[in-house]
Formats: sequence, structure tokens, C-alpha cells
Amino acid sequence: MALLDVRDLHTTFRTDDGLVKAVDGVSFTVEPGKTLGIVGESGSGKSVTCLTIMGLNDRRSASTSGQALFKGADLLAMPKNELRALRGNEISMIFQDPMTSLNPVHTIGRQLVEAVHLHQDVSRSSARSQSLDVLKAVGIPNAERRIDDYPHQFSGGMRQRVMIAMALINHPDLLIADEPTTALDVTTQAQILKLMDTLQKEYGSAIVMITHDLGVVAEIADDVVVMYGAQVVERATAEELFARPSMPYTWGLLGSLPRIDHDVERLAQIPGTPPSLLNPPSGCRFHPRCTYAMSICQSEQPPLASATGSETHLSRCHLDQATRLTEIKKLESGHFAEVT
Amino acid sequence: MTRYVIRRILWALVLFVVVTFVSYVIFFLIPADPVKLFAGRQATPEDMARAAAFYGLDQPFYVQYWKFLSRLVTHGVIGEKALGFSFVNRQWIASGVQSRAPVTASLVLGGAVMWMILAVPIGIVSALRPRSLIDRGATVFVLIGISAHPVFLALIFLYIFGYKLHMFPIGSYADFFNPPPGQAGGPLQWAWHMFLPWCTFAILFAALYVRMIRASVIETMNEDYVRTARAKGAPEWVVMRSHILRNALLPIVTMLGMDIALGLGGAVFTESVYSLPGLGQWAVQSLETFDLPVTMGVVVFATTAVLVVNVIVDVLYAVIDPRIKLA
Amino acid sequence: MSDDLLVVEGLKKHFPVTRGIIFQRQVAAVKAVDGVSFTVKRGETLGVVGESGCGKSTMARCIMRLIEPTAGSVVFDGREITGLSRHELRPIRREMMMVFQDPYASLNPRKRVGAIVGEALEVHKIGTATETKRRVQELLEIVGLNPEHYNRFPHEFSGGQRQRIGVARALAINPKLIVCDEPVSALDVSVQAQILNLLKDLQKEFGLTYVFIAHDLNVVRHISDRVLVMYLGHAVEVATRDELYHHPRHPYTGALLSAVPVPNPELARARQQILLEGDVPSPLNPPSGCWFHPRCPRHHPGVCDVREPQLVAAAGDHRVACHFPLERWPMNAAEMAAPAASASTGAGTATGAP
Amino acid sequence: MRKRLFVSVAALATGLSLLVAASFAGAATTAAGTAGKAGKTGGTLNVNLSATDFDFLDPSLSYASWSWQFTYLVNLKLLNFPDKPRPEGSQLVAEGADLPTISADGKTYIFTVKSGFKFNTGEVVTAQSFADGIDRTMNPKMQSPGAQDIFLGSVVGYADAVAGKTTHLSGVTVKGNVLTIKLSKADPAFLSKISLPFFSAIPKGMPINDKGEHTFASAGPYYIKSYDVGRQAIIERNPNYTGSRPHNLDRIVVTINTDLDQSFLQVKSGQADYDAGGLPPAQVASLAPLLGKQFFVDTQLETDYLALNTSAGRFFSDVSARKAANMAVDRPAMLRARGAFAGKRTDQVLPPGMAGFRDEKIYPIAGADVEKAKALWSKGGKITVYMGNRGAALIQAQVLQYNFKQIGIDTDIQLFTSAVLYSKAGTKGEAFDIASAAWGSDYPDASDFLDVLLNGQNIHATNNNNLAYFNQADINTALNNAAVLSGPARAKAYGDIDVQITSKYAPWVAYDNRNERSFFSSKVDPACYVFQPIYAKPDLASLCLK
Repeated sequence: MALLDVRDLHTTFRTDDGLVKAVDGVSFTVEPGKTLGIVGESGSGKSVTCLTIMGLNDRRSASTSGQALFKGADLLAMPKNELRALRGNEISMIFQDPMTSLNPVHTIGRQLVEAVHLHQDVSRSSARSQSLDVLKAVGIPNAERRIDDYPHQFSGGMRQRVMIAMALINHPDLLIADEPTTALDVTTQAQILKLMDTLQKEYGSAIVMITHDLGVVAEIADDVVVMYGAQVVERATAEELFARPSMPYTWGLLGSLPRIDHDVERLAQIPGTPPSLLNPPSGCRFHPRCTYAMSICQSEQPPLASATGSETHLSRCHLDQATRLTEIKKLESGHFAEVT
Repeated sequence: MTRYVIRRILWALVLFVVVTFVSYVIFFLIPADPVKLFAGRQATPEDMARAAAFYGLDQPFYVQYWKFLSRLVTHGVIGEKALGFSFVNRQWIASGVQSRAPVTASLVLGGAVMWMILAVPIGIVSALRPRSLIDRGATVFVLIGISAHPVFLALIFLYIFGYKLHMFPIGSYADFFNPPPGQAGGPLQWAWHMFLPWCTFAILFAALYVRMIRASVIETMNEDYVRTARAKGAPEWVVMRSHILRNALLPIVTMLGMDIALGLGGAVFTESVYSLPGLGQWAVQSLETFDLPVTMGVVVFATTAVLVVNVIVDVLYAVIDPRIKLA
Repeated sequence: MSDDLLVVEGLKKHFPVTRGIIFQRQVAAVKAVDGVSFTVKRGETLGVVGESGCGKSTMARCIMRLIEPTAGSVVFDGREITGLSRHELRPIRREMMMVFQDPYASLNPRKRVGAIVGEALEVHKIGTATETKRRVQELLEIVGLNPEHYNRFPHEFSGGQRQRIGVARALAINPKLIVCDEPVSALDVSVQAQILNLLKDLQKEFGLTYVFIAHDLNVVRHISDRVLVMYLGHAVEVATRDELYHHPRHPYTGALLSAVPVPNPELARARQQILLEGDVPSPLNPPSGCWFHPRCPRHHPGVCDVREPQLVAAAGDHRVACHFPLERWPMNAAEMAAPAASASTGAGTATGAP
Repeated sequence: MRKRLFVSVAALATGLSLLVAASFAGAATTAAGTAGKAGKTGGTLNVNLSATDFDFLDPSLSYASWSWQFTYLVNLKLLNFPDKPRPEGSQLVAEGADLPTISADGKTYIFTVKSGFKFNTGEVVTAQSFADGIDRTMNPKMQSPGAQDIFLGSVVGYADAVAGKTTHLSGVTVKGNVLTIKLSKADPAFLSKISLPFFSAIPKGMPINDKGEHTFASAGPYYIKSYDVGRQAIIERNPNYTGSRPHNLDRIVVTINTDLDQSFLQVKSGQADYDAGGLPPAQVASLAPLLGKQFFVDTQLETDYLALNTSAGRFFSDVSARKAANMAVDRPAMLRARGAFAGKRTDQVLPPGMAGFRDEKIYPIAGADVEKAKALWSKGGKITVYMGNRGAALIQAQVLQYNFKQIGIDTDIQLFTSAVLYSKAGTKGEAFDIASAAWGSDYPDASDFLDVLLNGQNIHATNNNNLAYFNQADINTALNNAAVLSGPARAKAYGDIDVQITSKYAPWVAYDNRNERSFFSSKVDPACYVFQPIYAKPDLASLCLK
């Protein structure tokens, strides 16, 4: 059984301009101990998906449907108290900006101890020693001394370590990481990714890693979900996705990435801008920017279907198999940039 | 910290000299001669010259200003003679400040407590339920509070609660300690007499604070660390108490310090209407009668109060907000 | 006319840290940029990489004379520009323009796009109102925007479009040099590609010279001809792009390269990462000797923490400031930690001007 | 942070300075009322003193009209004005001493001090008590306004005493119970002057203190039991008082610095009995039904006027222009601006009730006579008018603007707080044409109007009371001649001068004589109400509770 099974998730926000369908029929699964990468550009709905699963959307403006089964129990249908008991305990979350995600007026020790006390009935000293242990585990030097420091006394990388410590302190089965390294320098990013990898092995947690960086996904993900315009457009194992990306948006993403291991004169560029979720395009959401667009693409939304014959590899595209294979070949031969 | 406090005090001294000097200059520019107060209104030039010489009012203003400053130093700011004496009734200013400052302090501090008692819950509730009935009601309250002049409010309060309903006394003061013979006094009487003034004084600030607290709480609710706290599984009341309120009220503390100091200015109206024998009422009278030493005395006292409150607030702020370092 | 458009020598920017009760005295300095030298040839792109806080943005602002450098010389097109008065600087300002990181913050929200792009034309009093308008529309077309959008406000545009407006503004009076300070960091990958392509196209078309500052090594590699690596206010390595990426000499460059995520799971997992320990030290209190030594896997006690390395030639145009430069690349962590003995007598001991 | 501090201090200072505003209206004196009856004795009267404090209660320093209303209760004088309405109330009678014998040359006054008066401490009042009172007021270390030359400047030794060369006025001698005062030149107004509160009996050893004594032994019907500056004064009956003045109330508690409007509500609701600080102008009309029951209106010895600047070169140096102004000003409108029961219209300098006044109906007081004014002045012109910046003055400014426009004169109205107005207009050479002013005398003698306000020989460089800068040789001579007269001749002489000045020279546009308006709680027995015409206030000594 999957640890997390998200089925046909919809999240809609009421705004002054109208209804924004921020998540529109998203489904995926996360296996225990594995890492799922969710990639997409800003506004593709990847963060909202996770906040919805965690029940952290603003209740006044968001409405949700679908299911998010965590160990078989639907998180979306669960009473608030039960969900809260899971949050920070069996499912925890870390966020993009380590500079603002810690409360500036409490010591990090206090914030860690709070996380322990919310889910464990233990003494103060025990909670503190747990906090100290986890700080050491995430590689905070001089943890004994630094536990009583305030967040502003830490660098960005160190704060993200503290955030990870706080997320892991109750040994969660699932860790949702929302762009945990985006705000960090490349060397620090490498440290943090390495740390997450190490800790995953040690604690056996599954990870959902949200990112816009395909490189990061390639580094740590077992499975990948590509999101575009509030929908999943491609789902595959990491190997499959990078070896045989099977729809034009993914091609575009890969091609527009300047790469240290490829030389191209011009980058492939996806023309235009991401779709408005207030008023999404008809048919395939990507069709206005797609160089392969056909008339069917404007009228009919392609289903998320097996792309290359593999059961684990699904994508949303009307293109026929042959065309896709030709394009994948081009990609492999390094002429990928010419798809535009 | 010490260095910071010293720097603040030095700056305050500079400001103090500027403020008092400007007051002196203005006073000497106004062609109202205090000597007449001493000599009498039918005084001949000889009578006037005698009085002027006796009180040193025949000297140029910078000499008088210098004397004012040196008196402060030689007698110590709180010494009986430090602030000189009133032109009108010749009483030592320092003893006037001593008897009047507690009245103003009870008004301002009591008012501050009152406005926080009003503003904190209303502000929080309207932040939690934006556009709800309570929020809209609060907005109306804010509009009234901001647009109503304290004098107008006081007149209405006194007419309704004092004159018509006999619930509160019509404008008088009762001392907390040692009331004058035959007058009401003691904590209960004091609070009873001060209740309407507190309300009047507090309403403007309460209105402002409802807005500020609402904005601050809404802003804080959207902070990442609040989301972090929820993600940790903290119940709403823990999130509110430990992560939203403390952070949201931090800037309010600074404002509070400043407004309490500024409140000395606002006390002017309230004290006059409610016949409270405080500094504000005194300052108004001194200005009407061109009683420079009293004006100066109140300015000196108020400046000192503003300084002290500001330093206290800054230090307090540094204590409660670990990010602030006073260098 | 020299081949070098921009020659920077020993550029320093120290921000004073003051203390004092009423009279402030300087007690320390944040050495944001501490003696950087490089040249930029006409028509090339010099990429500048480094982690946040390494001083790259400060350096860019010093070159532009947006802030006054503490020391050093900046020769632009054969003319020394440090020490020039505001008035003397005016004609030079026309030839150096800047594109900023944040397309949201760098455009005045109350001005129309036409006015933003045409601002430089007006400041330098070039052309009549009609001419300005025509030129602005031309510029908008060049950067791929609809010339009809002349009258719109910045908020009506997406992030990528705003960055195009920023580029159009920089292009307005045919500058020779454009300093781009993280121009694509705030953009999504698909839009980032659009802007990078645009910058490249413009360079070809107008023969522009770029100083391109970024923290993303992929982006820098894509656009640069030569690359300068900065660490803690110093230039630690400068080389042509291929030299630098294929054969980095400085351990820091090596660590940076090894940390770049590669969108290829097989390569990514096979690669030996060289993880740096800890954070970048404070420029207020930089380490002794080599600035990098506390984090350097090749740190050699007695040498690296004592002597400050000079930026010297390692091979041809490839210059590096290291006592124990890398012998080859790629390298695994173990090799990295064990510098060949011969290296200790290599570039590290060489003294004298680079 | 620094900026914030600065802002708060600056805001505070601005707040204070914005409040600069003042009223320094002229004071005091007389009119009719019902005769006081001997009422019920005992009880406490709660008095408010709105918007002000006593200046002093100390007899040597007290100078404000509202203070005199209370010191009248406590001071024992050689002669005094009795607790009676006009006309008796304005006639000096023997109090602490018998009526004096005056030498033929008018330079020596011999008082025999009565026995039987005691201070509340039990100390016996002697001739020395009065001599001490005079010496204390003259002592320069007291800096008393009672030492002004105009009061006892004519007593032998005055100059030495006020210069501090001696602590005793050599013209005042005591022998047993006889007090002899020698003048260097005759002063027919001397008895009025020696009856000022400054020269009351004081106890032995009363300290010389320029800050004033708050409580002190006194020999009048009452004494000051306590005085808490800015807060409260308690005045109680003098247990040792054996004199004939009434003293019905046991005690009077004065609450100081109350708010006029709140105080009015307090009196209405019976929380207080009387406000010595006045009434809210807007409320006065509503009191009409209570007239004679709780509300009383009496004329003061006071004149409101517009001083026309007669200095050479100014617009009103031309007497026709001055007369035209007297025709043009709408007196009823000017009075109406002051509210209900505010006063009585006039066109002359002396107030009715001042000895010597006779009503000659020189200028129209029923309203403006534009035709006559135009006949007198057709050249138009432009004048600068100094007015007060509060209350009635603002309305009056509009009235004047309209009235002068009617006869083709443009007005430049400048508003000042009254202290500033008097100071500016009192400076010789100031460029104004009209100054709005008021005068009530310090002592009830026509000379304290005419000599002070219109004798050209009293013009100084600054602090002038002669705001018209009126300097007419024949009038100066007439005034100097009148000053040495006494009795009915004196009154007639001043009355003539008043008429002559007004009809011939018109240096003023006098327009009203103000009323004192008093409102009491229902607890106060209206049968006891007495208006003391000289102090121009209700007599608190006569007052009684129901």
C-alpha cells in the first residue's frame, strides 16, 4: 500500500477576481521510504497541492475535493484534531525560505521543544535532549551552545538544517519539502540535499520534494511528477523521465535549462507565459505555448495516459507515439534545442 | 546597551535645548510683557522697571535662557527652584509639577491600559474574521474614535453619564493618596472619577490601535513561521498565543511607548474638560496667561518623560525582540 | 583603440562599521570587495559567479560608480573613471548600463513603460519627443515586446516581460557595456531561457559587451566567454569558460562545480560531490592567509592560513589564487583532500604581480 | 529610533504651542440688586472657580477681581464698602477704624482703630496691624502691585520704601490706637485707595515673601483655612469676628480650575452652588426663567470701548472721522455679540453708577446713524483694527467691518490674544487705528477712568492705558484741576470732563457697560443675594442657604 495516495485532488480559491483552480485533478502516490519530486514553474500548483494535503490552506477562501489517503485514512475528510495530531508527527513539512520560517522571537530550542511537546507526553528535559540529538544529527556544530540561540543568529543553511531537525524530530513517515533549497547557495544546497538523503536512509521517511529545479529532482527523486497549469502533465520514475521525457512541456523544461554537461548556442525556449488559473485555456492547457499543437489540442484535454508503454510512465499529450520517439531521439543526440 | 542609553540621553539633551530655546524665542517674540503681571496694570515706567530688575526680566532673552539652563543644572532638574516660578502666581514650578504629574500620569497610564483592554481583543477578533460583522463594527468604532474630538466626546459622556444618569461625577478629580480636606479620595473614588476621562482619552488611541493590531495580526498570520507552527501540528490557540500575538504585538509595544509620551499632549484637552488638575490643563493656562516658566516647566517635564519612556521602550523592545541589538 | 573595454585593477570597497556616541568613528570595515582585478574585452561576456555575500553585486555597483569604490582603478574604454566628477561621468554613463535582478522592484510602478525605457534618452537630452517615442517603440520591438504597449504600466506585464523592459531600458542609448546583476535569478526556467536567448541575440546584433553576474553556474556557463569566480571579496579564479568548467584549478571552483545539480539522474548519482563544510565567513572578520582555507578540503596548515595567495597565471590566460591548485578534473573527494606534493611549490609560492 | 524621539518631542512642543490663546479681559465694579436680608446661618457653600486659579489670596499680592471677591470675606480694612447693594454698597464706611479726620490741607489723615477686632488666631487688631499691612505691601521684596505709584505714591516716604531703603513707610505713624498717614500732596481719592485690599490689617510677623502666603491669620468675618494651589481653597468663619458684617455661611469650599461647561452642569444639578469663574455664554439665555430666583444680573463699573488712535498722522487724528465712527458703529449689534444679559449700551466713558456720571445721549445708541456719519466723513479711507481673537470679539469684528464699510471706510482687522493686543496697542507709535478694549477701575473714583485712560500726560513709551493716545491740553488741564477737588465738586468736574471729551473730541467709541451674571444652585436662598457694587460680584458673606 502506498504511504500517500492522492486521488483527483481539486483545490479552488475564491478571490476578488473569481475562482482560481489552483489544483485541478491531481493524483499521485508516494511509496514508503521513497522520494517523489514534484516539478513545475511558479503557479503550477505544486505548493498548493502539498498545503492542501497538510490542511494548511486558508479555510475561508479555499475549497477542496478529492482524496489524500495517508496509510489508508483520508486526510481531507479527517476531523481537524486528528489531522493536527498527524501534522508534525507522522507527516511533517519544511518550507522554502529558512529565513522566515522560524519564529524570530523564540530560541530554536524552544521551537524544537514545542514540536516535541505537541506530540509526545515527555518531560522538558527529555524534550530538550531529543532536540539536542536531532540538532546534532542535522549537523549543527556546537549544538549544546547553539540550541539557545535565536534564528537570526544562524545562517540560511543552518536555519534550513534547523527546519529539517524540527520536521524530523518526531520521526515522521512522510516529509514534505517545499522548495527547501531554492533560497540557498549552490554549495549549501548540495549540503542540504546530502543531509536529506542521509537522514532519509536513517529515519526511513518518505519525501515529497517540491522544486522547480530539474537538477535537484535528478539528484534525489525516485519518482517525478511534472505539473503545469494546476494539473499533472507527466508522471514517471526519475530514470524514465530524464531518459524518455514524453510531452512537449517537459521537453521545453529540459531544453530551456542551460546545462553544465551540454553545449548549445541557443536554449530551447518555451514561448509565451504560464496560463492563468483564473481562466485556463481550453483543451490541453499547454497548447497555446506548444509548437506541436494540433487542432484537437485546443478542444480536447488529453488524458493522463501511459506514454511510452511503461505503466509507471504517464503523460498528458495528444501526440502520437512515433512523433514522441523522434523528438526523444533528438533530445538524446543533443540537438534538443532545435525543437523550437 | 549602556552606550546606547547614553547616546539616547545625549541626543535628548540636544533636543531638549532646541525645544526650550525655540520656546524661549517664541515667547520673546510675542509682545506680551510679563512685567505687567508683577508691577500691576496701572504701573508707571518706574514701577515696571523696579519689577523687571527684581526678577531679572530686563535682561536680553539669551541671558534669561542661560539662567534658565544653569538653574536646571545648579538646582538639579527636580530641585524645588530648578524650574523657577510662575509669572502669574509666583509658585515654584517644581512643586506644581510634583502635584500635577501624578494626575496626568493616572490619566495617561490608566488611559493606556483602557485603550489596550479595548483594542487588543477587538483588533484580534477583527483580524481573525475580516469582513465579519465584528470587523465592520470595529471599523465604525475606529471611524468614530478617530474623527471625534476628545472635547466633544467628553461633553457627551459628561452630559449623559454624569448629568443625566448620575453614574459618574461631573468633571472633578479624586486623589489616590492624601486628598485635600473635605474631598473624596482613595483608590475607589480615584478610579470612579477617572473612568470617564480614561474612556475619553482612550477612545482615539483605542481606535488607532484596533487598526494597528488588526493589520499587525493579519500580517503576522501570513508569516511563514506561523505556517511552520501549524505544520508542526500546533492547535490554533497555541499558534495564536505563542506565534502570532507575541510577534504581532512587538511593534505595538514601540507604538505604545511613543503614544504614552505623546498622550501627554492629548491629555491637554481631556484634563481641561474634566477639570483634572494635571499638567495639560496647567500648560493650557500658562499659554493663555503667557506664563513662560510654567510652559517651560511642562515642556521640560514632558521632554524628559518622552525621553524616559522612549528609552524604556527601546530597551524593552530589545529585551523582547532578540533580533534587536542596541549598539 | 585597445582591445580591452573594461580594465579593473585592485578594486576595493570597504563599508565602514562605525561606533560612537555623537561623533562616529570607524572601528572596523566590511571588506565587501577587497582587491579585484580583471579585464573585459570588447564584445565578450565576462561571467561572475560566487555565493551570496561574495561581493559580486557590490563590485558591479563600483564599476558603474553607483557607489564609490574605496580604492583601485576602473578604466572604461581607455578612460579612468574613478575620481571623475558627476559631471565628467555623464557622457560615460551613456555607455555603461545596468540590468537588475528584481524585475518587480527595479521598475517605477507609477511610470509608463515608454517613460521608463525613454528615461535615459531624456536624461541625456537625445532627440525630440517624437524621436524618443519612435526609439522606445523600436527598442520594445527589439526585446520582443509589442511596441503598442508603450503606454502600459509595469504591473501589466509578467516577470519575464518586465525583465525585457529592463533590457530595453539598458539598450536605449546604444551602450557599449551592460552590467547584468543576476538578471534571470528571479525568473522561471522557461522565461529564463527567453531572456538568456535575448541577451545573446542582442550581443550579436549590437556588439555588446556584458559583465554577467549570477550565482547559477549553468547560466553563467551558457552565456559567458570568460568566467571570474569570486569568494569573500576576492577573485579566486578567472579563465575562459571551457578552461574553467573543464579544468578548474581552484578547489572552491571545483566544489561549486561538483555541487551543481545535473538534470540527469545517472550522472548526478554517479558524480563524486565535494561538499564544503560550514558557511561563508563574515567579510567583517575574514580569515587569515587564504580566505578560503577554513572550508578548503586541501587546506595545508602553515601555508594556507598564513600566506595570502596571489592571482597568478596557471596556464595561459587561466589565473588562479591558490597555493595548491587542482591538478586535474574531475576529482573525487579523496584526491581533492590530498594535494600533490609538487603543488606546494607551484603557483602558491609564486609572488609578484599577477 | 532617534527620528522617532525627535518626532514625539516636536509633536509635543507643537501641541503645546498650538494652544496659545488668551483672555485677559478687563475687570471689575457696580449696580443694583435686591437688598440682602439676614438669612439662615450655617452650612457649606460649594463654589467652583472655572478656568482659573486665584492669583493670590495674600492681601499684599492679590490683584485679580475674582480673588478680591474672596479676600473681601477675610480682610479687615480701615474703611470698607459695606455688604450692601448700590447705592450704600458704593459708599465707604468705617470698618477697622472710625472715619478719619482729615487736615485742612488734605495731607494728613488720622485714623482711630476700633477695639474689639481680633484675628482668627485670637491676636488683637491694633493700629500697628494696619501699618504693618501697608509696610509689607510697599516692601520691594514683596514685589506687590499694591506698590504702584498710583495708589500710595502720594504718601510721605513712598520712594524710599519702594526702593528698599527702609522697611517702613515714614509717612505712616502709629501711636496707641491712632494711625496717622501723611501725604506729600493732597489726594482726594486717597480714602478709596487706602481701602484697597493691599492695605488690610495683617497679623504680627507675617512673612515677607514674594510668592505670597497661602494661609494667614485675618480679622475679617472669614479666614483662609487652607489653600492648595491649583486645587482647592477652604474659607471658614472667623470665630473671633465681632464686627457688623454678615457671615451666614460656616464655610466656603472653592474648587479651582474647573471646566466652565461641566461646572454649569454641576450647579444645575446641585453638585456645586456657584461658579465664580463665570457662565458658558451659550447657556445664559436659557437661564432667563430663573432670573431673580437662581440667576442674577447686575451692572459692573466697567466700560467696553473702541480706542480711536488719535496720534498725529493716523486716520483718527481727524476729529470728524472720530465722530463719524461714533455715529457709524451699531452699538446694539456690538452688545448682542456678547450674548444674553451681557450689559447695557452706552456712548460715554464713565459707567453709570460712577459718581459724576450723567447721561447726555451724545451719539446714537439705538443703532448706527449712517446718514449722519456720512455727513461727517465722506472721504472714505482704510483703517487697521486690533481685536481680540476669541468669542464675542470675532462677531464684533464683522459688525465693525460692516459698519465702516457703510460709510466707505475699509477695515483691516487683526486678531490677537488680549494680552498681546494690550501690549501692542499700548506701545506708542504702533500702527493701528482702532483697538478694542475694556476698563474697570481698581478703586471707585472717576479719576481711575479718565486720568488713567485719557490724560495725555500719562502717555509713556510702552504699556500705555491711554490706547487712544489722546492728548488734549484743555482736557489735561481740566483733569489736573479735577484731581484736587473732593466731594460733589469732584464728581461734577469729572462728569463734565466725560461729556466734554465724548462730545467734543470723541477719542473712543464706547459701546457698552458689562453686566455680572451669576447663577446659583437651588440650595442657595435668593432672599440673601446681595450684589456688592464695588467688587462687582455677588457678596458671599451675605449669602445663605435655604
